[in-house]
Amino acid sequence: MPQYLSVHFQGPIDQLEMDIAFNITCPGITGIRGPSGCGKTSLLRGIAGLHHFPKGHCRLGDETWQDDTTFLPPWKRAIGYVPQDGGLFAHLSVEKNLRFGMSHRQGKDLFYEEIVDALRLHALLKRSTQALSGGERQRVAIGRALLTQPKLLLMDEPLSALDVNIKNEILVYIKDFLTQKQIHTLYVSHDSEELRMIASHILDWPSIQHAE
Amino acid sequence: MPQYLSVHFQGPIDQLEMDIAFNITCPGITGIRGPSGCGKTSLLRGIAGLHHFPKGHCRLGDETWQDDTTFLPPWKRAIGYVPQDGGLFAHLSVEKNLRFGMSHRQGKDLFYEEIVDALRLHALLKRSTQALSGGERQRVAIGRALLTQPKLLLMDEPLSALDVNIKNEILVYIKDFLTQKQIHTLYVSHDSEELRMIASHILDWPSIQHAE
Amino acid sequence: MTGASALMDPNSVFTALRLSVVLACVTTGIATAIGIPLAWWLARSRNWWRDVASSLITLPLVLPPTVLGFYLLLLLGPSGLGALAAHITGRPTFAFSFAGLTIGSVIAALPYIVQSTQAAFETIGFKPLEIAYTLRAPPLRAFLTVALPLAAPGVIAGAVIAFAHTIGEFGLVLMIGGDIPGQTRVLSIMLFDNVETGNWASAHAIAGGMVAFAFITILTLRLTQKRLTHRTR
Amino acid sequence: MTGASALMDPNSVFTALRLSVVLACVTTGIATAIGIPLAWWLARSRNWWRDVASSLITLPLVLPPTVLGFYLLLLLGPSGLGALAAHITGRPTFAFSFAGLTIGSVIAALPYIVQSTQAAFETIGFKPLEIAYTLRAPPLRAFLTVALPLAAPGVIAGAVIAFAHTIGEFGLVLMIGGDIPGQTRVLSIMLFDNVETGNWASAHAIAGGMVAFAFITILTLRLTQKRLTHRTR
Amino acid sequence: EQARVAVAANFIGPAKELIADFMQQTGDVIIPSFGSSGQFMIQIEQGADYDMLLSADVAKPAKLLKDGFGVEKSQFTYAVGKLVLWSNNPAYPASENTLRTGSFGHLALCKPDVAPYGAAAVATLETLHLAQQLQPRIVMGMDIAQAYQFVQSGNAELGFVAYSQLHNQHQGTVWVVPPALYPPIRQDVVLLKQGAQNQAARAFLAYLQSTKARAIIISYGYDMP
Ligand SMILES: Nc1ncnc2c1ncn2[C@@H]1O[C@H](COP(=O)(O)OP(=O)(O)OP(=O)(O)O)[C@@H](O)[C@H]1O
Ligand SMILES: Nc1ncnc2c1ncn2[C@@H]1O[C@H](COP(=O)(O)OP(=O)(O)OP(=O)(O)O)[C@@H](O)[C@H]1O
Ligand SMILES: [Mg+2]
Ligand SMILES: [Mg+2]
Repeated sequence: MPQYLSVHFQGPIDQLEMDIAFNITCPGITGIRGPSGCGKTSLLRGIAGLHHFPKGHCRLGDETWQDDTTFLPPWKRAIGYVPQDGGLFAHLSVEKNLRFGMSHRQGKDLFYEEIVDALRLHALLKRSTQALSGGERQRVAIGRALLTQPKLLLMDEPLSALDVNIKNEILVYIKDFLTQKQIHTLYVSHDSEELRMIASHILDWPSIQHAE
Repeated sequence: MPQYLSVHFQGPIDQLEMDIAFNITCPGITGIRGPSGCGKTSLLRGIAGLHHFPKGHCRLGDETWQDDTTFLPPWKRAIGYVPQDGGLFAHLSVEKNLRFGMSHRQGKDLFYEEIVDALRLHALLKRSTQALSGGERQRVAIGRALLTQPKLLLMDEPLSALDVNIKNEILVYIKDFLTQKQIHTLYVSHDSEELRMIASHILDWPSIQHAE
Repeated sequence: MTGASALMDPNSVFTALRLSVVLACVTTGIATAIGIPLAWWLARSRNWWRDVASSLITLPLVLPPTVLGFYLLLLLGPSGLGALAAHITGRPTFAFSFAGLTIGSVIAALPYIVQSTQAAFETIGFKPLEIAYTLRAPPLRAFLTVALPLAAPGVIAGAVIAFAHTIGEFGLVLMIGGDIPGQTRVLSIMLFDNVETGNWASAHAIAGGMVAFAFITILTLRLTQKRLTHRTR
Repeated sequence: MTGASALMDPNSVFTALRLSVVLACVTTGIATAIGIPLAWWLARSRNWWRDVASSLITLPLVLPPTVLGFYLLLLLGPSGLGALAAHITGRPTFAFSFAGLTIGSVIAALPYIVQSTQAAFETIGFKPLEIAYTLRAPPLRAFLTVALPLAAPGVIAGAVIAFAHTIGEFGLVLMIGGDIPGQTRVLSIMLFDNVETGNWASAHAIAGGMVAFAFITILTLRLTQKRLTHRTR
Repeated sequence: EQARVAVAANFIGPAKELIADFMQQTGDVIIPSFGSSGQFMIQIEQGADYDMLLSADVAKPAKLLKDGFGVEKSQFTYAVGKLVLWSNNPAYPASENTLRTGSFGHLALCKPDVAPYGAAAVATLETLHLAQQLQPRIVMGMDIAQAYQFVQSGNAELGFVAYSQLHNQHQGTVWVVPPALYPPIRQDVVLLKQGAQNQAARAFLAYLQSTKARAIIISYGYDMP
């Protein structure tokens, strides 16, 4: 039986009135694109539980994260989130940032080495996050989210600051990793090429906006 | 007589030893590209006067900003800087951010209206910068830098968070503006398409690295 | 008098020094333990009544220590918590004991910690916490591993003020403590005696010692904090 | 006694209230004006000797107010700045005047402002300033328009503490000021007189008034700060 | 003319009445400052321009004279304090007997090295041979006002305070300690160099010895020499 990610959010963000709904089969990598300021980040924040849209629901498989009576706080949702600005902790080293979301169940450290390698983070591990380059920050943020082994991964323009070569390598690695671990992913990007490479299907913003 | 932007920086950034030199005629729009973490942002910071490379020089036309005996502080250099993360002031509204670098000489307000229009910032003017979307932040940062009417504009991946449509419009506008005002520009980007559209010539990182 | 017996003699400077150090450390510790969650709660939202609460907490600062001391005597004595005290200690008051002294000092030190810490929490904002939540850190863990370390400069500033102030507190301490040698006679009281009686040689020596001790403690605190929260730009 | 004459009578509560308010405002103002640049300078780098300087500035907190008052008397009097005082005022000391009182209060209040403000500057870091520089703001303008507003919560916290503390200061004020009606007899001293004579009705009234006044001031400060630095998340 | 008078804190009440009466009689102005005698000593040595000190003891005016701050022969006793044992707790009536049983929790007094009433209280306990036994129960305030507050607030069952503190209140029980048990608490006044030529100060000094003034002082619970 196929599982679904079913989302419907309705309500205002400041002056902007949002009304979005979609229903997609899991697992898979769903690309999302839309014009600047249309609400992509807000959508991901809603799914992560960082923003509470007053109406709507959010379900992943048989788990309900939000409906009229439920609102699961973010730390109880099995998500990984790569925010648009990386959101690295300024007071922790790169390594401690990476390990922050890892639970200490066995076997996890396996992925740690692998992911550090794939994202080329070895040389950075002891560094403070304050002085990283833009691309380095993004790679740390991706690694940190992958290491939480989420059921649903939310990526908000995660590779926008990387050059083509490393971007392509990482795209391939991530795609394999997500497919293998059956982690469903929402992938926001403005780069069609990038979306074409990683996404199994693409949601264009107008298509998920509710008709008025 | 043609003018030159002549840069030579040598010295360490933490463990990374940098040694870059180039010489380009002004005005024009120079694209810069290179792999993640190679030192593009550091180069721009060096030119802006935010980082002091122990050896080298930096000259624009007949002005010397740095050489063995001189180091002009950033506020005395006629630059505009669009940092990679936008660098908006959290305590000021969008409008106050835009006006921060404007001197109050006459005639400036002309450009203000024009730039606000071109960057589609009208609806945001009264907003706090804390809640802007990624693309909105970038547009404000660009507008703020343009409004200082610099002689040299340093742009660090300024449009990476914008969708193709608005990006192209803005690219065209910026290119016109810079050409007309004869503002020389260093434009860092990972997007070849973008560089092709705006840059009059492109510096690839290896080509500006000094041979050892 | 040998060193050892001087340490045991309840009238000696050493005993007073030990009491001062213990009082300042315990007070700073408790006030920090109470003040941090309080400051957190106050910084979490912008309701006007939180501003009211924050201002109320500051008010003990406004009263001269001897006056605050009198109100605390009423609070700690038979007309206040005395019944509780009788239950615990067999005496109808918390005053004139180290415990009572500590309660009073904590109330006096709390405003410093709360003000400074609340400001630090307000400065760092919500964002780092949200990230911690998405990494499955529940609020307590997010608070301890993210908000608190980021706010460290403000917390330490508050603790330094509270510590230094408690070392030098005298009016309140005398009032609640009753100057009992070996129990509540701290260094500042001894210093006061020497100043009032014009015993300048001792006064300078004690004052010098207090200042030197406080200097070393505060410097250590600051350097530790720097080490802990060290960031290359 | 009519309202107007009560205001003028050097012995009245109103005079003392006025002096307290003026002293607290002037002290907070001067201490903030000195403390902010000092805190800025201290926060700007990580040299160990800045930590030493920062710890040294805190030391006045460690001394009991009367003792600090004594040392300040020495500083202000014939053996210290007295010659200067004689030159300016014709008396051999700055003490026992409103000016002397203000000097003392500022020294006592400075540590609060410096600690809290320094922590705020350390928390916001360099980045916003660098951006201001690239927008052609020279250091002073960058400081005033960027660093200071971003550090506002910490600065306000320091000012609130300094203000409240100065209102309630009594040991220092009595020692340096000498309880001169209409010049240095502030509200806290009047409160002390009433407590000394067991005049509790007046004492409670004055204490209540002080607390109410301070509450209103602090709340106003906080709300103003909120307004000024209001940010939607 | 006007004069500035430093007044020991235990004498605030009578001082206010005396000054009011004096000013009405003479038209001179007396400006009082209240504080502890020790603090006044420090201030006078540091150049405070008080014309006269109404001290709480004999030693400090004497020392000021010796050190050249006072006017020779101007020192005299303006009041003699009366020490009382006071209880605000019916279970422990103030009496020598209660002191001897030692069943109470705390006995309040003020610091003997700082305040004359404290020294008198300690002397009393020594005369009664109770000093050793009651040592653990003694709590000390900075001055008589704090000793009084210890008892008033109920935290101490008994306390040695000044009779003058009780003259207009009728709570609790009082045992006036027989003067034989402690050396007299003489409070001396001294004219300071600053006020040597001040007519108002001199007049006030004379007034302090007048019958009217003595009556006022006695009405506040002091003895006269
Ligand atoms: N907390 C908030 N308060 C007010 N307005 C907000 C808030 N968060 C977002 N907005 C506004 O809502 C709109 C959608 O923002 P959002 O960040 O979701 O856009 P986006 O699709 O991610 O855009 P971009 O591609 O530029 O990142 C924007 O106009 C933004 O300014
Ligand atoms: N202040 C600093 N201290 C230590 N290392 C630094 C500092 N600033 C930059 N670096 C390091 O120097 C290298 C170059 O950084 P820079 O930000 O210039 O790269 P970049 O070319 O802009 O990369 P990107 O395209 O990812 O933004 C990186 O490895 C970075 O981590
Ligand atoms: Mg976005
Ligand atoms: Mg960069």
